[in-house]
Amino acid sequence: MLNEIIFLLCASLTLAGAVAAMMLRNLVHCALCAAGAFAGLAALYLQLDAQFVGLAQLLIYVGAIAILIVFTIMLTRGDEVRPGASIASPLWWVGLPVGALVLACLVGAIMASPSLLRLPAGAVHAPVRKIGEALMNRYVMPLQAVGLLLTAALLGAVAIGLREPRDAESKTQ
Amino acid sequence: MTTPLANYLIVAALLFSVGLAGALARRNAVLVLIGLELMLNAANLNFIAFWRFGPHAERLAGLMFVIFSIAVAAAEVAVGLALVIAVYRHRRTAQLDRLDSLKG
Amino acid sequence: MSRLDQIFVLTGHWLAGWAPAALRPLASAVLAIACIMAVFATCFALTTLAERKLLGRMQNRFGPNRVGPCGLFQPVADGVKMLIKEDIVPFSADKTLHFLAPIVLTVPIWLAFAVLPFGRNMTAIDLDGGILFFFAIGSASELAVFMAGWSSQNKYSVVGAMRAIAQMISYEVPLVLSTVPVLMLAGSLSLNDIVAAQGTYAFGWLARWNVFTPWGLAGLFLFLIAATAESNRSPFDLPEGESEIIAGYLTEYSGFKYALFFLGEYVGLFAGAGLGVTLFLGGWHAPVKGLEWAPSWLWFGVKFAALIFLFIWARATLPRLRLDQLLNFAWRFMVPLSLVNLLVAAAWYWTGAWPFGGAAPIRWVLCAGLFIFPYHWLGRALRGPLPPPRKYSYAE
Amino acid sequence: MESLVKYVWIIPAAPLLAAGVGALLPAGRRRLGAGLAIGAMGVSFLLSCAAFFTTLHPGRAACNFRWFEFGDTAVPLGWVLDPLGAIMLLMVSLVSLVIFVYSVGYMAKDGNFTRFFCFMALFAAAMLGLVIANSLLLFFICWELVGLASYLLIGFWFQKPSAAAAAKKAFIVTRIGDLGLFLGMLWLYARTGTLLFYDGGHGCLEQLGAGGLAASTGISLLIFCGAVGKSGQIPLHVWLPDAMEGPTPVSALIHAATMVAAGVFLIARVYPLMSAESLEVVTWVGALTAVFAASIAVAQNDIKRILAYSTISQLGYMMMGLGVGGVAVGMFHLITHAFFKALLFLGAGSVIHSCQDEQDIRKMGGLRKLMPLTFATYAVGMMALCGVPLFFSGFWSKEAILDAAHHWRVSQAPFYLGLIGAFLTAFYMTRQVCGVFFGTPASAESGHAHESPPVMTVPLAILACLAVVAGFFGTPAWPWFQSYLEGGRAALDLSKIAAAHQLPILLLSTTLVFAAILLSGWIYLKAAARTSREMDPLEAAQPAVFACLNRKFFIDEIYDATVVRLTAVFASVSDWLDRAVWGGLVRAVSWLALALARLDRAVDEEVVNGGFDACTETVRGSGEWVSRLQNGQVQRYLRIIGLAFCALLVLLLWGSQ
Repeated sequence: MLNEIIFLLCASLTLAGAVAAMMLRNLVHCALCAAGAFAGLAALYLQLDAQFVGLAQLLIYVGAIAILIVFTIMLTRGDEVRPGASIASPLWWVGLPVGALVLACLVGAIMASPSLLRLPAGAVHAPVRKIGEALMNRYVMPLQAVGLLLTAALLGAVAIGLREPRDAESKTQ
Repeated sequence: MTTPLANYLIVAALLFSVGLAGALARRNAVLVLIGLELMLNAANLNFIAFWRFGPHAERLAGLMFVIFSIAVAAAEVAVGLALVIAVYRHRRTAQLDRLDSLKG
Repeated sequence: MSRLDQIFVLTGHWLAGWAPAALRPLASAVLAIACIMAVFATCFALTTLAERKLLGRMQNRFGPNRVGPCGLFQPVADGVKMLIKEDIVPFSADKTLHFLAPIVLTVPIWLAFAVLPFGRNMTAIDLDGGILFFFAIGSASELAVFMAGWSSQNKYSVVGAMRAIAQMISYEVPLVLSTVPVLMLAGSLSLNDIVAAQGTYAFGWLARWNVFTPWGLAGLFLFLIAATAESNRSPFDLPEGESEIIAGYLTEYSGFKYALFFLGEYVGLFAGAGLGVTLFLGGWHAPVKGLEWAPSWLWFGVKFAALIFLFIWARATLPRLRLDQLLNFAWRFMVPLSLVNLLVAAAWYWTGAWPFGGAAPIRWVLCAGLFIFPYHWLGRALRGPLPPPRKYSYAE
Repeated sequence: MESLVKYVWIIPAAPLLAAGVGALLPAGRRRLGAGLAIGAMGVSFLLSCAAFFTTLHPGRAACNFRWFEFGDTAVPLGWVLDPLGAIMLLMVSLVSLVIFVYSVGYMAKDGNFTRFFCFMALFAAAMLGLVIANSLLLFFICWELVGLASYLLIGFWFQKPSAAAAAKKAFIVTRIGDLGLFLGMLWLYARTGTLLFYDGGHGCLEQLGAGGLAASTGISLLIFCGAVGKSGQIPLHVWLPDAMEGPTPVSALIHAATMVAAGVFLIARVYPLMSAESLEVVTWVGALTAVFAASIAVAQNDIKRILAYSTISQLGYMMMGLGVGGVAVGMFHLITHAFFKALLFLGAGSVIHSCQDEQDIRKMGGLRKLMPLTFATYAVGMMALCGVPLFFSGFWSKEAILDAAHHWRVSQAPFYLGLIGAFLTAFYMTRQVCGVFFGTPASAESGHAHESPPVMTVPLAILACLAVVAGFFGTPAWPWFQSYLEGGRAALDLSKIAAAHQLPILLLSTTLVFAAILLSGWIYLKAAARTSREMDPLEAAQPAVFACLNRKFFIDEIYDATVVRLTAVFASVSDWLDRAVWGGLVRAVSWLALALARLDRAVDEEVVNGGFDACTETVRGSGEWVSRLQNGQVQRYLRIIGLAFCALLVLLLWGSQ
């Protein structure tokens, strides 16, 4: 009973945050609502006994990605709401049916799935130590690859974000 | 509300659809990116749910997938947002429908 | 276990015993929350007073000494003043966010105390990934700062918020990295385990606190610097630098909301100090053998107070940094140095397996050297070339 | 010996490396260039000494390796260390080293000093490689490298047209002989299946034990062609006097240590291949060359040309020695000749150097007092060449040849030819010495001559010592050299000199030599006061003969009139054939091809291009249509992906049922 109430709370927080993030006019509000959705997801993970992942989700999505998004919005002047300007893309009315269609397909697939009858397999314990051991043994190659990827992404982001010197010169003239 | 697993899966499906619809309907590149993130998170929620309700929870496969997925998403967002900023610097706009030139 | 040591634990059990059996976990949780909030709110009040008095002493003047004996009721007076002030919300402000920001800032910071062990058996939630929880919760404060600054729709506020976020993001990296050696050597993310790992004695008398190792000492200082920056305290208080941007993201706040921000700032500092005590100073353990008779929470409190004093002292001593200096310091000095510290810890762990006698001094010198040389080089690189001699064009 | 043989390759490799590095040096690095070459040569010399001492114990060691293979055929190369090679190594490296040092003084004022030492080092490297070669193929490679280096060095002063022509002549003439060598090599390979000399019983020289080679006369004569070209035997001797156009150290190197010795060494190396018939040919060619060149030398006036003809003549002696007496006899004369001929050339260089590049002996004179050291060493070389008895090496080596010729069963004629040659040799050398060193200076240049610097005279002194000492290793009383080459042990036995069959020949040749010296001295000392415009006494006596000799029996003119003319005629006939017949044929073919091409073009443009154009139009049209999908609106892509996802899901879930 308690579990279900918590689930309902978290799920509605997540979905409400997501819907608001996609619908609000002000981009900053959107980003903050998205952060709320991410936090709700983290709560869902925690409720699913995935403590490490939940905390990591909180740390990365709320602590880093949301902040990055906010920064980008500020840098691209997305926070200035121009009255009368459309926030939707030109063919936005096509997007909604596509989303609805995908939802219908997904729900249909979920409902048709035989795995729905599964029940939670008792108490699942995933201590950090076990996750660490798995990362260092079985998943060590993906871990290295992810490290490399993150380094590359860091360098790439810096390289893209750097102002080109030629650009800067033409600005000063 | 049929079974617990279905609840999570349907929440994930809803999240995915909302993300997709938003990514399709909004003009701003940053918001499209947020929509993509929501879709990614929906997938992550699926992984966690299947891990929790799966028969081999002690193998941690679903958890691991999500951990790597989060790391990859962080990289993706960093690069994606850097691209948005770079494009904005060039074109003075982050509206996707105005960024349809296929030549630099 | 002496009664005195466990007095809070036993009292808590006794009090929760009054509740019906079904609600007993909830009752003990509420009790813990109430205790923590009460204790640290009091701490907050006392610290503001202590800080002002200490600052006064250090600046060769008296601190507040008008209200009550020795000015002891000054915080009460301040609190009353704050509460009865008019709550002004700017006309163009984003009302919702302006309202939410102090809440979003304060709540997670209080949550962070949930995993700190204040004494033997005195942890509200013994989380498996306690330190991860601590940092995950703490990351919400950046969003809160942004909300506060942006919702005020004031240029100074936005600039202050952006400064604060840049600073907090930058210093979060060395903050986390400086804790990694501890986790690595303790082999756990749980703060209880980390404290337990520091509970034995070397040479039969000296506690094995992490601070008594080269990497621990370096790590403590890295941690303290990063924690100071995280909590936007002097000398890293540019986001609120009143001579430049009025009060930064706090400019448009007044009354109770301002008090909440003020509270959040101090409580965040307490959380940082508590984590520092736990990670590096042995938590609630006594420093030398033979002092265990004193209750564990008292040891925690003493160390905690010492760290708070250190923060106040730094505030009184050091001048404010410039923004570029601040960021350079984070990325070009703190981050590399904390990575080096990781290596030093690895070396310490590795040399711990040396079988021969007399290895301990060699180990110490080796690890200290491993840290000191990069420290020297990075420091010199950070300083850069000296500026040219100043030219006075009109003075002569 | 087994341990050392692995490192023998360093002996040629060191100067080769020096040459390679020297080629890259800027022209200004004179000291470095010379030091590099001399240092490398010193290394080679020391290693050669080591190699020589290991061969004092009789034996032979070869080191072969596979160079490359095509199909089933592997081409092995290798090097060998045996007494024959070791003594050559010692001689070549020593003489080269001395000449290198001498060159530092002689070439001091030349602008291309560095390049000179680079070429010299290459020359020495090629010769050393040739000496250690254990494969006729490697031998041939080095042989050609020697030819190349000689071409470069003879034409070193290529600004002079005569030098360029001489270099070309040397290259082409020796190439005629090389053709024979190459054919012989191929024939040998066809017969024996290997070009290795020694290969543990399978080498081409070792297969002869079982009955000999059927075609060895043909093969050996072809190989001898190469030796004729390289060693300047009749009729391919014409390049050698012209090679005097190079700097004098080059002449010394060519005439003493390296190039011309290569031919003699080749015959010595493949001696087991030589049949009795071909040895007869070798003998006759050698004997004729000896007399022929000596007689020309009598009437020459250029100090270096006289020496050049003397070299040809002495090479004839060596060939004769190989033919009548075997390897030891010929090689002994080769070694002794190397020392005193190097000495004579370097001495002549010293003279030329101090007389401002004057080479005509008629314009010299009286240098005995001005250049005492040069005179003394030159006199030693001259007496060694003449064969003055007992104390000079040339005497002993020439005696060995004459003795062997006397006992030749086929004919006594070579013996008498040899005697005539000895007489002529003594005569022209005395004539030269009288003209250069005695009398009074005949020109201003020779009057102001001065002694050369020590860097030139010290090598002269070293060579003079060697020219004396080398002879004692092969006297009849102590035939160490012969036994060394044949793997025996020599004993000192003074009585052998006085043995009945030796003594008359000894006395006869001694008498002839002294008679020639006295006669020549009498003629030319009397005429030493003459000026350069006066005629030679011999010319006054026999103008026709002298002119004939002076013009080298008109050999060059004969070649010009016959071979060269014939070649020119043949070339013009070929030219006409080429233009008229083949050219016409080719033009006809080209017309045909052009017509076909026109036809092809028509087909191409109308049929193929038309078809392709239609195809590409279609492709482009469809491409344009498809590209409308990709318009840069990323959200459109996402939309399509979403729809495709739905379709896939539907297909996967319900399509299979």
